[in-house]
Amino acid sequence: MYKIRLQQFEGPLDLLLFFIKRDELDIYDIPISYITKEFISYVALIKQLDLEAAGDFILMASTLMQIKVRMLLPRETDDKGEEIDPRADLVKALLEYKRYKEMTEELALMESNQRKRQFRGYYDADEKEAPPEFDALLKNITLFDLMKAFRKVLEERPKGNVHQIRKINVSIEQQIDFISEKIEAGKSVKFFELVKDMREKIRIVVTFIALLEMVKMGKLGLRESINFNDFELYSLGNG
Amino acid sequence: MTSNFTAWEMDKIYFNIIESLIFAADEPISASEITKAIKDIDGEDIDINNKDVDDTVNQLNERYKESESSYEIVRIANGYSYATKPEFSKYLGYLSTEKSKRRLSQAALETLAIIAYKQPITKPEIETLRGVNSDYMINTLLEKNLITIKGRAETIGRPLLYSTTEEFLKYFGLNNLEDLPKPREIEEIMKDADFIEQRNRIMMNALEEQLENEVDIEDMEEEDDENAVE
Amino acid sequence: MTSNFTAWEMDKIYFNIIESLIFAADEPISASEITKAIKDIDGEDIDINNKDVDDTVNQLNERYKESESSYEIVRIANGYSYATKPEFSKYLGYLSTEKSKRRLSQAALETLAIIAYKQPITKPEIETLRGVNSDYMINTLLEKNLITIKGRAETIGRPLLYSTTEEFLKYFGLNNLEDLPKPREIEEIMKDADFIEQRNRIMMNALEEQLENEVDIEDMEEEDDENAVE
Repeated sequence: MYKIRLQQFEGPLDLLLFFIKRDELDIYDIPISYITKEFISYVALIKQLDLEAAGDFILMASTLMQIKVRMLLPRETDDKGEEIDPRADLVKALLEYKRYKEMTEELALMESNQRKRQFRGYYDADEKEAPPEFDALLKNITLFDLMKAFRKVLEERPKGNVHQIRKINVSIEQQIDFISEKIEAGKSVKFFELVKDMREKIRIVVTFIALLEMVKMGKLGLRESINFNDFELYSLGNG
Repeated sequence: MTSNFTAWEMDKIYFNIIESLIFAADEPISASEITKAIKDIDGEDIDINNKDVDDTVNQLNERYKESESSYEIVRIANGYSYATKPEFSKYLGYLSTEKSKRRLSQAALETLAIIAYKQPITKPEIETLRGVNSDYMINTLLEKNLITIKGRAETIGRPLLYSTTEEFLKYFGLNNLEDLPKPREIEEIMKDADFIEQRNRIMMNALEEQLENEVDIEDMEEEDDENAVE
Repeated sequence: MTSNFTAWEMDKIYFNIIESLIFAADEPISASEITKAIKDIDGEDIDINNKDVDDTVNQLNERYKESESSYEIVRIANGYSYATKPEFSKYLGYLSTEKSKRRLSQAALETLAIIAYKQPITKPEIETLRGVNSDYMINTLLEKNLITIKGRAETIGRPLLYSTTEEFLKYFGLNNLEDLPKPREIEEIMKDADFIEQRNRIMMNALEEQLENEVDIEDMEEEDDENAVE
């Protein structure tokens, strides 16, 4: 019993191969009228549904009919005077297609095998030390970049009661301590992360100045972050 | 005489299953998720509880310690996860840096694409297309030698013009700029992808139904044929 | 007297560093990336080469085998990667319903097979071989990063050329393209009269896939059927 699953027909060649297999036809001596009839009844189905995909099938149907007609005519001959079988090109295409169809099965098998394997799933627990100074990376960060990231922070800081006048007690020394706390030896912190919760412009400004101060003192290194507008601070450990 | 736990402990297979679950999980996985996974697959009556899982994790770590593995299982965020030991952190840090250096960020790629297709182009034009300030992107691309400055535009202010470099062609395996995929070609490949998929699904369902009906009839006819042959 | 290699071999630390680098890399990492990382961190004069790395991987896998680990190092996509052993797939499948992508469709596999064996290949060539328009399939494979555009053909119209990617190798568990099984020669297929055997293979495949993929759907359908019968 043949349960036809249409998903398996990837096109007219596939359908022809199916007929050949199903009816155990000789691929080198395809009964062209028979197979054309089978094929056309299938195409009729597709056309009935008025589908765009019918195009490839209709093209093949006309090829088949053309072959059918040529079969009835006296055979053409090639350069060497040998008769040309009107089906030759079709057979060649079918065999070539069949070849890749077989490789498709091989790929499906490899796919199944590989699906039985899983790669490691979660990597975040790995401790990754900030690399020592790599010139290439540091070169990418200029004071201008720093200013730009700073400006972006000012633009994107949480909107709150910005106009409310309050006196904010914050000193550069305090912010140096604050930054030092945030970057214990070996760890790094992103600038945006550092100032994320600061609602007052002045606090961010002071933090930024503190940061520059620490760079000058050699307590702090800066490097490019994956996010191009941000940068990372890391301790140079001698502070 | 043997307690349930000991009986279970003998069952080497769960030792490995727990190991592989922690290894492959996308997030730290909890003891109860592990017992649930095992019970769902092997049956509710499998005698394993969260304590067993935790004991197994200890035993696994013992094993890793003995064999001087470079990793171990850590307990974080209410779950277990593998972690490489901290002494290797500088090598791993190096690797991740290498990777981020290699990767062109989406924004950089966007900028590069605009320059590639619209060259020579000025910064204001790039920024109009992207809708954002592109100084940083342009600088990065200049530094990576993927773009270069090709004179100045004749417009007001005579802004700099940017073009792609030989390096750019090499990076993308192109012989020359004409080899860049044309927007028309991209569109041809991308056209109506969703529509085609939808349509295929509908077509397949409809055709399958119809053919199955026909096949039933054909089957009967074929059976007749076979009978005739035999 | 001791050769350099032996001297290096003694150095347990690199054994562990190699282990940790492979373990922590979220993409297959090559022997040369490993040696480069080690030399860049510890100095150019460190005596380690790609062969040493490969030997170490063999030794590590020996160790995992002895300790009956549930994972091992596989050689894939021109590099090394840790992966669970196939026998635990049942439990892991449960874990990752979300992650486990759907299998590729028959049409996608077919298109991919043609590209893999004929690369670099143009769309018209693919379509001649398949006998159908392949825009959608090419788009799908591009989106999944299994193929990529690799320049243009020198033929009329200079159509784009497609090739497979590293991701393709990874997806099929191949180390490189030479690992692809060789397609049969046309002559061989010609000699092969028994299309019936072929058909059986295809049906087995279909069956396996059905069992694996459509269990959920068919369960529901069967329930419906049963309900209908009862």
